[in-house]
Amino acid sequence: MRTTLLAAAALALAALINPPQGAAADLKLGVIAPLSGGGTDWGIGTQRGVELAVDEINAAGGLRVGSETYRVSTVTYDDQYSGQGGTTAATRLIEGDGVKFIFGPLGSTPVLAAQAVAAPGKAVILSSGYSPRILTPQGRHNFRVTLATPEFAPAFIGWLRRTNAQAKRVGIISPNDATGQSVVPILVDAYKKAGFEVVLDEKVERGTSDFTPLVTRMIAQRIEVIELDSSTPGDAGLIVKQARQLGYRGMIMQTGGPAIDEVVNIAGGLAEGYTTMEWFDAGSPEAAPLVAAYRAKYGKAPMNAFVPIMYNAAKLLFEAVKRAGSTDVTAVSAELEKLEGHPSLFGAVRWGGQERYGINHQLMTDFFIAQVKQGKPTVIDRVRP
Amino acid sequence: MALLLDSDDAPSARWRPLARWAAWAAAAAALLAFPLAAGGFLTHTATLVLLTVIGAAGFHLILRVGLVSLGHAAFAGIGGYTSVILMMTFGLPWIVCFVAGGVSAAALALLVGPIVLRLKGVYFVLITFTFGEILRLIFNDWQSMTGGANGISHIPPPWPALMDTRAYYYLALFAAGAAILFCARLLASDFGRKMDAIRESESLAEANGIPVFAVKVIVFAIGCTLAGLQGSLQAHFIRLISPLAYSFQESLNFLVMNVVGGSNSLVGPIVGTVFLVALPEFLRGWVEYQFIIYGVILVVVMAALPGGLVELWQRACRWITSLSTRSGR
Amino acid sequence: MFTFAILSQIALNGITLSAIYILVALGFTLIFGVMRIVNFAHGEFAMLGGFALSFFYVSLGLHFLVALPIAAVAVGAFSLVLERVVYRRFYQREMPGMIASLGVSIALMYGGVALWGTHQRSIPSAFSAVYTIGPIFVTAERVVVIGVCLVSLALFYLVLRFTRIGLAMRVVAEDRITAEAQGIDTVATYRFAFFISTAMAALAGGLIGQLFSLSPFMGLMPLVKAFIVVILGGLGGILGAAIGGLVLGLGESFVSTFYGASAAQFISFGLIIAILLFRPQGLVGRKEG
Amino acid sequence: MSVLLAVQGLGKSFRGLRAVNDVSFDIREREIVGLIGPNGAGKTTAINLISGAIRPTSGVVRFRGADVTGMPAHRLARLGLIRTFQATNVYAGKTVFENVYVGTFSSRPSGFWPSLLLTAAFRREREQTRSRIEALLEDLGLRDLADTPAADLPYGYQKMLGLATALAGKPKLIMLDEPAAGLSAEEADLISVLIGRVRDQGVSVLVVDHNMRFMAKICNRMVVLHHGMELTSGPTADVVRDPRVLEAYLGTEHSVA
Repeated sequence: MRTTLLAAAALALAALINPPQGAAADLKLGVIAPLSGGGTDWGIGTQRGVELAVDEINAAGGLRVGSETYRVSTVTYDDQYSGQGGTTAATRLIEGDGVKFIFGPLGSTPVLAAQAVAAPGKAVILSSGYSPRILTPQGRHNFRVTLATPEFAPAFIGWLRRTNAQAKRVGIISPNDATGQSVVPILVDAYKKAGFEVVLDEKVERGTSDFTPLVTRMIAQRIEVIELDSSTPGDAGLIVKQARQLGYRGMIMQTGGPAIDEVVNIAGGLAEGYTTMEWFDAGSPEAAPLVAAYRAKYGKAPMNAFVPIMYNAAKLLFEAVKRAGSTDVTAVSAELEKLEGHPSLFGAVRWGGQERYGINHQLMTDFFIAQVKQGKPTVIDRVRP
Repeated sequence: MALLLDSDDAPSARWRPLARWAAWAAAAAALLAFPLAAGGFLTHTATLVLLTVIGAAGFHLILRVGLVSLGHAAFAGIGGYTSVILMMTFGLPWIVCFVAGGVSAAALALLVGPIVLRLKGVYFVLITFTFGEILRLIFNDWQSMTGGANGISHIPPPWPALMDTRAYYYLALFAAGAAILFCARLLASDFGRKMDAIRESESLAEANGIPVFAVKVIVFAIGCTLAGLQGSLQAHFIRLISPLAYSFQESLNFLVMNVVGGSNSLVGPIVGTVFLVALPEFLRGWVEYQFIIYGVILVVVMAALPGGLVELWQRACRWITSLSTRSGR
Repeated sequence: MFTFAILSQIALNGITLSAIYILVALGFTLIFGVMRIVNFAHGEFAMLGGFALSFFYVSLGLHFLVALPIAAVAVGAFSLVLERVVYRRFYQREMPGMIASLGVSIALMYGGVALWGTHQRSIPSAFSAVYTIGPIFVTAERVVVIGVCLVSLALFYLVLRFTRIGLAMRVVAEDRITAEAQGIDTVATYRFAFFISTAMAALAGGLIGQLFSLSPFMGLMPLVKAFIVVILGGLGGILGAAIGGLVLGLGESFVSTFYGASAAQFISFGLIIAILLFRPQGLVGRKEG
Repeated sequence: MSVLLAVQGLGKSFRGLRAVNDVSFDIREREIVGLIGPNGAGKTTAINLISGAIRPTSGVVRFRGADVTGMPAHRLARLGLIRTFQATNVYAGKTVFENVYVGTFSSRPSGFWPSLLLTAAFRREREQTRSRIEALLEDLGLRDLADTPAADLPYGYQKMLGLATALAGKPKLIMLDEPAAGLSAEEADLISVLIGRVRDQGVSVLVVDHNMRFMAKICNRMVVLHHGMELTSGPTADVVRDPRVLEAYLGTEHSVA
């Protein structure tokens, strides 16, 4: 009986062999994003951003490459925000679906895992994790399409220095996860360079919901700036609410995000003055067509920052494929590098990162400083890293 | 093979030896030929299944003395981290690291086992849960050694040829086969009978001269060793190790595999693992309902099918036999 | 750091937490004591309580103090369906019951995801006032939380001590066989105990939603706390749950304020292991058998 | 007849409550000794203390001349002291044959590897064990039920099987905790005959039971416990006529009613 069961199991698996790959005129793009668990909203944003760009190019008749016109489609897999999930999803896209271009993942661990699968040269990966290890001189096909902490922290904290000349004592609250652990040293460094003193640096386990002990501690240490780093939107909202309830009067900053809508939702009136960065100003005139397309396709669901970021990344990729005249991974990577100055949703393309990572694969974009004013998120400044 | 699985009560008497050998040969051939027929992704998945089976079999052994360890995944973590750190920091050859992965898990189990095994039932579940979480916190917070929450990436394969998924499949197949044969032999031996006696009644087993505590410690150590070996093989396959993969949810997965497959025989965890990995494939497009279905399956199995899918199969066989004898008349 | 102001603030925070922990743990320990089931889905009933409160309070616009008990009763009533379909099959069978309740937990959690999505949401503050008593900040929210917990604990005690069904629950928990022999309707007793247990969890869930936030995954926290409380206090005891809850709430508040959240976590886990090994009956419990 | 088991000053207290207090008695070879007393007198506790299930707070237990006080039950079983329980005496999921097979472990070499590797010596030894089990089952009239799961047996047969399992361990002394409880008079008689035969084969027996008729028939001597203390002991005929014994039993009967 054991034997028959084993044989049956093996046959069942064999029966799952993937269907034949699509016709030549079909270009499949891969998306890896968290679609279950905590990061789901960001994952859906990533997926939708790519889909909007794909709809747009298909509506225009498809992607012309050399003599051929491709119809573009997407395949999305859930990475559950984990390393193993990243490996499985990337293997599946590359080996199973024959995908050569991948958008996401957006957590540091799954990005590193997906890059390991794609090496050497099996796919271009346009990801958005915060870890500094995502960009290396060897990773010729890895690009980061969001600003990460090393890029925006100095500029954001510089802005804080300019606008708050007296503040000195900083307390950092960060999640004790992959992102928090990689980012905090960078933040501490940036605060020190700007002349602040980092008095407390607290790591919080996932699932914590009572932050009053931490905040009590911050108040007792006469902290003037509470920095929320990469705390999830929900946690950020709770910390803001509990801090204000305990009579904290200083600044609350989040060098990371985006979370402002959730913070207002959770903390209500107590969110006043919470300051964070936005990758994108959805109220600007350039954003209007994208917002309209989003509303048309997805209705009233909130549009988070990953939608414009990944929409923009997909459009950059299409341009590079067009210029390369092929879907060859190496050729497309080379053309992506040469897009410097090309107009995009975020202004003219700027690649950076040479000094920090040894490779110019970091997409540099201006970002916005947003603050809750009279209960509403308001963009108050624009900063260039 | 027949010799390896020798046991007094094997229901195999019905089978003609030839047919039995043929079935074994067919199964072996199917498993060996699998990567040739299947694509890269399926081979990748099959490799993961084979590796998971090793840990699930370890969990099964512990379950067979009536204990549920929610720290099982953490022991896989011990094996994985030990192996990876020895290889990447100290440059030791893989086979040494692999053995060290198993030995470290065994050593920790022998250290902790005599303490935690003083507890039974629900209390054992709680203490292993707590112990597993402490290990996970250590993996997460000891950044200089374990790379913290980011873990360690770019782990080299055991040797360069195993960079290829198909090659790794055969390593996994060999390892899983060896582990399963070992467990099958163990359970069929006198030691296995002692384990079963303990699960049925500890005090009676003790009165019948079975050193209950010692048997439990040994079983716990063997089960954890298998977890450690799985952890090592898996880390070098995924080429990335991070604490998230060793949380108590992963231990729960081992439990679900055993319960769904069947907790009364070694076939259970094998079937359960295949089922749990294959299920999402059948539920594609239902991703958001997948876990709801898991939960319902768990309840249904516990309520109506305590022997798991294996029991379902046995019942089906019996039903077919009864049908054919009836129609034969 | 160890000033009077801070210590009293910590005590206040700790008591709020304790109140919630006790509410959760009492129901958890009641189900174990009466039916011998470790209910892994206990936290999910708290989660359902949070969303039910959100429905009655936010969507229907009922007064908070009206919506809260209605939500708890609604969840309790819903749980009776699960009691009938699932739990009843597993009474007095510890291991199978635990695994089945795990299934219920997973199904409810992801049922919540399918219905409400994964993002954290909040229940707007019903009481936004903040009082300052000397150097301490007291929010009306927390006063209400403590008040609701005290009232429901008192009710629970009265029911258990002075009603027929309360007596029945105590007798069944003590010795089921004798209880049956003496003609106690165990099925009705189980059903009532189950209802009380899940309703208390739902109440706690509502308070957690008000104080903190709501999400389908929020059930894990109350479950883990319930575990710790009953280990501290001994599984199956009422007084134990109260003392365990106080120790955990105050201890957590104190340690994480002075030594950080990670330290609090390590210490509470270490404490559990020590207690399980040296006093498995809990700090106040009696030895079994 | 030499002394097989010597119990001296045995005592156990739970949280200051003395369940067993200063109990002493001997069991000689080929002797059936009854341990009697009203409910709560500490009979089962005494068996638990002697068999190593719980550790005594005071006193000494000597078995075959060696001090075995507090020795774990499985080691005592290997020395030849095997007990049965009031309730669970069979492995419900195993067949009759398998139950008895488990019983043989305490009388066989316990090596881990020979069985795992199925050495020739192990197989030979197992073959002998198998014949021995078949003979035992034959002897007890359980032969035809060898492949029946223990859970499917009628209650009387389960009691019998428990006894068979204990005997398979080749005990020198067997301690039976209420072997006749819940049996019909006819079944009890069967068990008493069996116990007699066991004694005739050279095994000593310590029996605990409420059924005085049953006890009086089989026991050579009796030890009476009351409130954890030894009330009296002596030949069966003397003990059953002792007015203190009668009073102890009746006293509790009244308090129960």
